[in-house]
Amino acid sequence: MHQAISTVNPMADTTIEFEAAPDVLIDLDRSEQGDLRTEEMLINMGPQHPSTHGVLRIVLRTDGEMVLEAIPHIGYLHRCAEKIGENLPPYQYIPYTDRMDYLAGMNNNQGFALAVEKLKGIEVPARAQAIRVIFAELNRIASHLVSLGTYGLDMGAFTPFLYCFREREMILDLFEAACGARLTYSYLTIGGTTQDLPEGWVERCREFLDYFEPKITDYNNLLSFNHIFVKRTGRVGVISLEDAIAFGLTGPVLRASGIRWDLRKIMPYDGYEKYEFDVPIGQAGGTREIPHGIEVGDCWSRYYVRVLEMTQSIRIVRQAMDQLPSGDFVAPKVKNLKLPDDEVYVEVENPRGQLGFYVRGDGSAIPSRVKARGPSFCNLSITSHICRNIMLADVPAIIGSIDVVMGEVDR
Amino acid sequence: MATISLNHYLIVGAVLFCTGLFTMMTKRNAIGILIGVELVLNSVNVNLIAFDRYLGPNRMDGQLMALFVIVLAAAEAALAVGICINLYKNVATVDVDRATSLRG
Amino acid sequence: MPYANDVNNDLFLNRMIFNAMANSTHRTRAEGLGLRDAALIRCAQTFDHSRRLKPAAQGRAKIFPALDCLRWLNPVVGLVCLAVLVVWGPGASSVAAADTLASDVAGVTQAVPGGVLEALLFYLVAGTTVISSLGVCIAKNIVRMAVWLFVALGSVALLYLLLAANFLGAIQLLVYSGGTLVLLIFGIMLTSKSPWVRFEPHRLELLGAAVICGALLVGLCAALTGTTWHGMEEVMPGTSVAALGRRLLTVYLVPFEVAGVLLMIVMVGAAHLARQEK
Amino acid sequence: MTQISVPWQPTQPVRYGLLSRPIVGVAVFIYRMAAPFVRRFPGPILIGAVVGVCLIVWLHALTYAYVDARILGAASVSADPAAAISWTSPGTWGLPPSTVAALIESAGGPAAAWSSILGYLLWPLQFSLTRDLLGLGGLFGLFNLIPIYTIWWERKVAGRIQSRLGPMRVGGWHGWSQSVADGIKLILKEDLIPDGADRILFRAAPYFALVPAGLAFLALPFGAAYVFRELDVALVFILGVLGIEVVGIIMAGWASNNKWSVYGAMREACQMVSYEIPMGMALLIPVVSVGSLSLSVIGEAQSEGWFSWLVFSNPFTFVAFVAYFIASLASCKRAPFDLPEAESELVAGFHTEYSGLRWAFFFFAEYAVMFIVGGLASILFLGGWNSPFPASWGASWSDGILMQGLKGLVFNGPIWFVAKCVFFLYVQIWLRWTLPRIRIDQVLYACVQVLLPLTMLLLLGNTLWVWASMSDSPAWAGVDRIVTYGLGLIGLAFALMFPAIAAYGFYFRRRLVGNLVQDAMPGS
Repeated sequence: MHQAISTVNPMADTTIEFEAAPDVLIDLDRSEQGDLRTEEMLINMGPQHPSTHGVLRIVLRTDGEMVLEAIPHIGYLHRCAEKIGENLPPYQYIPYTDRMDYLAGMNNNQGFALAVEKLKGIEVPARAQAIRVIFAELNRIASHLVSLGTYGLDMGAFTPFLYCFREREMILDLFEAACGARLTYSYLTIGGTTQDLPEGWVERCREFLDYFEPKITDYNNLLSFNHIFVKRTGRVGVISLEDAIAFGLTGPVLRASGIRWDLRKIMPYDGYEKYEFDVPIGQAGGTREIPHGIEVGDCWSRYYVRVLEMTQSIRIVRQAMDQLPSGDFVAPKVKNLKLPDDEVYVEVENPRGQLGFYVRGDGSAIPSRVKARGPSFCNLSITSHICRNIMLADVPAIIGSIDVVMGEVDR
Repeated sequence: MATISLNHYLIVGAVLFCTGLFTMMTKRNAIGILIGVELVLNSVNVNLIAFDRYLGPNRMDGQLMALFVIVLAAAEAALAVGICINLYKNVATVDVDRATSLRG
Repeated sequence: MPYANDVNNDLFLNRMIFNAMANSTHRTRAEGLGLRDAALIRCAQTFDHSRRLKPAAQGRAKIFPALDCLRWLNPVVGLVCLAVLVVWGPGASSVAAADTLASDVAGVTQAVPGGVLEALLFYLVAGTTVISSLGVCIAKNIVRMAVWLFVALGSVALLYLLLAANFLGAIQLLVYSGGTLVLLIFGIMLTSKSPWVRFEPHRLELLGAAVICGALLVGLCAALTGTTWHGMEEVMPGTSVAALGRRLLTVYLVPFEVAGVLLMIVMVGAAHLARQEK
Repeated sequence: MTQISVPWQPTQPVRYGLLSRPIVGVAVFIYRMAAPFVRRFPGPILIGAVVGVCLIVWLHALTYAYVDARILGAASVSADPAAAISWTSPGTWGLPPSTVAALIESAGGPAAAWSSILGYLLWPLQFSLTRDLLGLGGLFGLFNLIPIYTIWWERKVAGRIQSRLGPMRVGGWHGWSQSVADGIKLILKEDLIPDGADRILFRAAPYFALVPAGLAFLALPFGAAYVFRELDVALVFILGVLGIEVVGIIMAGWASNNKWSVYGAMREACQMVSYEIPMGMALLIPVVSVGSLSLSVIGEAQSEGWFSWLVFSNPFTFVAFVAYFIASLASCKRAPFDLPEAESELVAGFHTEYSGLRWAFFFFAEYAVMFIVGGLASILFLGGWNSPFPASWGASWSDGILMQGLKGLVFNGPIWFVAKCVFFLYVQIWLRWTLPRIRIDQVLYACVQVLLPLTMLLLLGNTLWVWASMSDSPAWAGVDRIVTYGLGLIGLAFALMFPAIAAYGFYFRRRLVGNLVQDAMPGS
């Protein structure tokens, strides 16, 4: 079962040795002998529970306040999203991608559109690419805002939630101005976008960014550097880099474990190579920026990577708006709706990690196979590995810091 | 009947004592026995304070004794609960009849 | 990518059975159940989503529909009853003041203690004490026992107030009801396997205990009523806390210090007993 | 037609009886009558109601004292205020009206001319029974009003903190009757008991939590002459009564037959038992300074204005105040110590299975206890019902009864006590909507390893300080004076900080929230 795999970290250019993920089904009995033999309880956390972010169900085996193990159960929101993709032409499937990760619809649209464009060889105009980047990054901010707010909620701080949602509403206003929808946009479509930016949108967006940038400092003062919050999330649910790679974690959860792995840098798409931005990673505490009691890969690091990513997203949006080229917002429509007899797999950097779409055409207009690789699903897989011998109150902290969207996990 | 005398309080104390004794005799749960002990201690306290009120003018001896009894009862309960938890840890029950490992 | 979390229910069931076997052999043996039975019970407990809910007022509402809306009166009644007890309980301690006032106006006013009201209060409180202590020894469920004990302790505190020992009454509430009892309940929660654990004593045991205790009670009451207490007629005024404290720190200084040392020892001992074995 | 199987039995809807409709009807009628006025004159009504209630109770109390002094002829009443601070002296059945009139006449003064009328007017007030029933009625009303309006206020404050408005609709003016409407809703809601619950304990538990909170009001003085029952051990009584509230919560958690509820109950038991000790230790510090367990005496000992308040007495009391406040947050399970009902961990903790009125009882208890711990803090540390002004401004027993009423209202009456309690309520609400929740091991760490040793040291230090002050050394008296004034000035700076911050926030609100918020706010 245990095999040594070595991989090369392309950014740091170092070799990391790690073992494959330990099979959680093997070591069944982890209760330590000689413990205070109080009643062990099996307790259902979810599917209806305030802090399981939807319909995740976790069965906890607890001994008093200690959680001995946690087994996630999924599938309560399964809607056959992939099977539907095998019965619809790609243009009609775009709205279904919105409903997978419903907090980051733009990024999902983008991923599927890129896959189909690659399959059909469509060239996307430069303006459409820039608009896509703007909306993907704005949606990343919106999604991180939800994550931040609900994470505060999980920790018992109610107020940051409403602040985050106030700002998110403004982003949704911008989205609504552009495409008319506030949650399921279907705006980024195959070949570009469904419509051009409305007049004055860029100015409104700039105004918003000017307003929003100092707000991040507010969140930091209110929540991130709050002593109680740091105590609650620091050194809790530490994911080592080896584990993170072995479990296939991606996105902020992976970067918090200390590796600069971001598809926007490594395999740029939609012209991300044109913009300057940093990839924040988790850092150990004790420095001027990071408070004491923080380890690489703990809940606080995951949370804070998201905060830092919002700043980077603002940078990208500003650059993209500065360099916004004129021209078409969508590639000219192709007459031939048939998909070639070929297969593609395209991954993009979602707010939660790498979202991959595998599309195989068979010569008809309808793909014969659509498969999504959801970052939430893969990130969730580490839950039972790190939720061992922790306090009950740490379970919401860990689940919240992994930031799953059950719509994408269950699909 | 309209005047409440010392005997009224003493009878209440006696009832408390006997019910406490009954509880100690019949319950096999260690904590149940502890509850019986608490009842008995309370009966003693009622007696002490009644004597203090009716018999010991301005001496407060009864009240102070009762105060010490309360302190000791709290200490005893803390210790006994600790012992019960230990018993549960070792023999997985708080049934006192099963804690026989020290029997010769 | 490991599909580790994609555990289906069959696997989960097996796993739970295994868990039950591994963790709870002592429990199953004690309950006389097979391992698989125990595991299935635990599974049923875990998967019991459909916990049925019943309206509490349903049965009653059919008979007395008008009564149902009077539910809001319950706290009023409870609060007033308890308030009455507490209000006139400490009132007895101010007998001295009332007595001087009464003598000033030529004995027209009448102090409450010694009167009908005090007798009424005494019978109320003593009745509660007796009923709740009987409840303790009759109750089979250990949690019910603790609740009855709580009522008994509270009514004993009221008895203290009636006896003009205000400080002792308050201490009884603070230490006994608030501290010791919570400790007991804590012990119950830590040691009982389920809220409904019962250890049934034998019938003969019950009978024997009842006979012994009944005989003792009768004997005690006979002895009490037969005794002449000296100084029985005079009712002393309530003592002040300051006097109590002064006496505690002068005459009773040595016992006071010894009690302090004892508490220290008990604290260390209890911590030692309950500590986690490493 | 296929039969759809449901896992629960279909239940008949509960039909509410003959009486509930009139009750709701009367409530709605009163509401309709009151709403337009409240909408039109909200401010004056609010201020007038508070002042009026305070004036009424204060005059009530003074009248009792007057009756006792004049009619029952107890000379000690007028000589020693501390001896007469109970506004009911128990154990009196009263005199006939003719005797009362004769006594008033013999006492002389302007009242003699009205002796026959006054005799009949004052006659009912001599009954301890009458006084107690009046007092109980008043306290019961207070006990209802405090939670209702604290909940409304909490929602308003939470709204403002979170850049929203809070309740705005019900009743018109800032949703003033939102909590009343919620109360009516909760009374009419279906009362569910889970199938496997211990029905008796489940139904009894809310009362075990509610009644102690109500009992604590019996011994809580609102003013020098306004305490329902003057107890010489009032502090221990209130602490003990608050301590038994936990039993109700444990019962609720245990009887619900829900694992989350059991968790809540366990946490509550753990937290309460451990935090009662530092709380009691911190409360012993002012007791040592004053030398009494009676709250009235402790309050009266701080009547000399700002610098006589016990919190500024010495450095130990200053820190003890903070320690007490933290421990009191834990003991009334407010954030950041709200673990027993932590909604993100234990669905709703011990009241997961409760609904309707029983659920409301827990909240009544919680908010009443918030008021009581705030009241204890203000009596024991912050001068109770005394204003920060010098004592000479306040009411003295040599003044006439009306003057006493007026001065007592403005300078050292219940209005100051209520204002201080409201301040503490506000701080508790403010903390709740600002701080995250801490973990149970951190809760216990903070108690056992920080607060407990700290309060022990403070108790020792304060005792030594008091002991040193008992010697008549002028040097020490100077040190004492300097320390007191220094701490008083620090406290003054803190006290002025609040309005300063509020003013800053008010004047720079546009800049603070940013340029976009203005358009997004409703009503703009």
